Amino acid sequence: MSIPIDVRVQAEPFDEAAEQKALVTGRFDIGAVVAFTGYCRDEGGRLEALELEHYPGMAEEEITRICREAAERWPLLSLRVIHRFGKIDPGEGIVLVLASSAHRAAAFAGADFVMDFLKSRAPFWKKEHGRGGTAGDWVSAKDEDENSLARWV
Amino acid sequence: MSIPIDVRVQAEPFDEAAEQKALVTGRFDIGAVVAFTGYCRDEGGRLEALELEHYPGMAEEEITRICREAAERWPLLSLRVIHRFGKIDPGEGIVLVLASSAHRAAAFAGADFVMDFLKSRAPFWKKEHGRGGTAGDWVSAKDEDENSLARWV
Amino acid sequence: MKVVYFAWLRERVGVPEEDIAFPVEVSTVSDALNHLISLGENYAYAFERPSLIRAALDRKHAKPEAPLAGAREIAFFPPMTGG
Amino acid sequence: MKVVYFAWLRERVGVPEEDIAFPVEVSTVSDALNHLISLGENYAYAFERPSLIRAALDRKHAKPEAPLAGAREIAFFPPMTGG
Repeated sequence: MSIPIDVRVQAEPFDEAAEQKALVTGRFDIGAVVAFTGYCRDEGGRLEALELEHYPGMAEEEITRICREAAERWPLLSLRVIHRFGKIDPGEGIVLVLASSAHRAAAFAGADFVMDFLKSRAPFWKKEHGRGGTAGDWVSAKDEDENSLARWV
Repeated sequence: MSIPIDVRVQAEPFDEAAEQKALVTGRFDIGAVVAFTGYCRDEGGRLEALELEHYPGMAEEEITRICREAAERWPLLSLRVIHRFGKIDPGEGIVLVLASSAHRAAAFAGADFVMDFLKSRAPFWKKEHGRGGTAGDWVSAKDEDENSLARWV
Repeated sequence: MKVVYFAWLRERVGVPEEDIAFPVEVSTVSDALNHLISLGENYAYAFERPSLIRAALDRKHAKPEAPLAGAREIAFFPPMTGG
Repeated sequence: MKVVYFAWLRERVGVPEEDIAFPVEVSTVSDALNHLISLGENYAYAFERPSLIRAALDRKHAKPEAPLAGAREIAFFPPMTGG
């Protein structure tokens, strides 16, 4: 079954509330929405900002593939993902994943699954900008993100 | 470690966006927020509304106990739960659970855990009001909600 | 002792709460439930399926064997359906 | 064939993208990577740890043994760190 899948890759901040409202307004079959928001941390004051590079085109396509896979695995009613690129300040949102379903278990599983695969499969790379203009290092991929995927096989 | 735990039981609708904003504003250590919203469904047009009865006092206390338990199990940074009572129309939110953490795994687990225990342990009871003013039936507890708790032992 | 009821249990008993002086031999939640059943048909109807009854003592979940000693309020209700 | 690079791989190679005419014997992603290494020091530096290199063919993840045949664009990049 085909459900609404809305994927956006953008430089602009997103508005969680407006996105969730758009997802549920006029629908009376949705019983559960899980919204995951990933924020930029300052790492104990060390970070000035994160800069996100992405692969235009592939980023949207890969996230859409992950969403379709989630929709096949669980009885979801809709999925919406927004991922930002460019410079992001501490406290700002980087990524938003919204999963809706009639019941909570599928909504939790769908959002969790999409985030896990997005972390290791969506073509985005983070560079750190330190306080005081220190040159940025690229963030290394975490083994735990790869290991986390093993939960779904 | 003691984290901010904010529990409210109220008749009024809640504003997910304002609640999430209050949770994260001014904090630069939060990397992940999972927001669960439970909505009133119309059950294919059969339902006019749900009416929620609760045990005043115990409802807040029991949800707070569940939140404390979650905070002991996972490295959460804050928890916020709002549960409504009274008459609720299809499409309206019934319950909101917000869990924040530095990383996504704890935020997902914390919100999921709180919802599971809230379903079977928080003293709320739902009565259905059918279309056309038909007399309401009390919703029966689902075995699957009890079984779901087994995931956490 | 203050006794409170919720949901269909409240509807069947007919009152949301009442004060009941339990006899001295009533020492547990289960004893209290059995005593209530003896008070009349509305109680017998409300408590006809004990496996569906949950209880709380002073706003904390309590098992059938929990002692009443020291508690000021006992609540009876069906399995919860919030969330 | 269009070749694109991202993150520190792009910085090390020195260009975000370029057109490269691979020799006919270059038939897989792995072959393409080895051919690039032969092109100069910047490439050798960029690809010095092949286990850290990921690739995509026409915007889909591709394994080292994936054939290039038919693809118009090949991308090389480090393990992803989005989300």
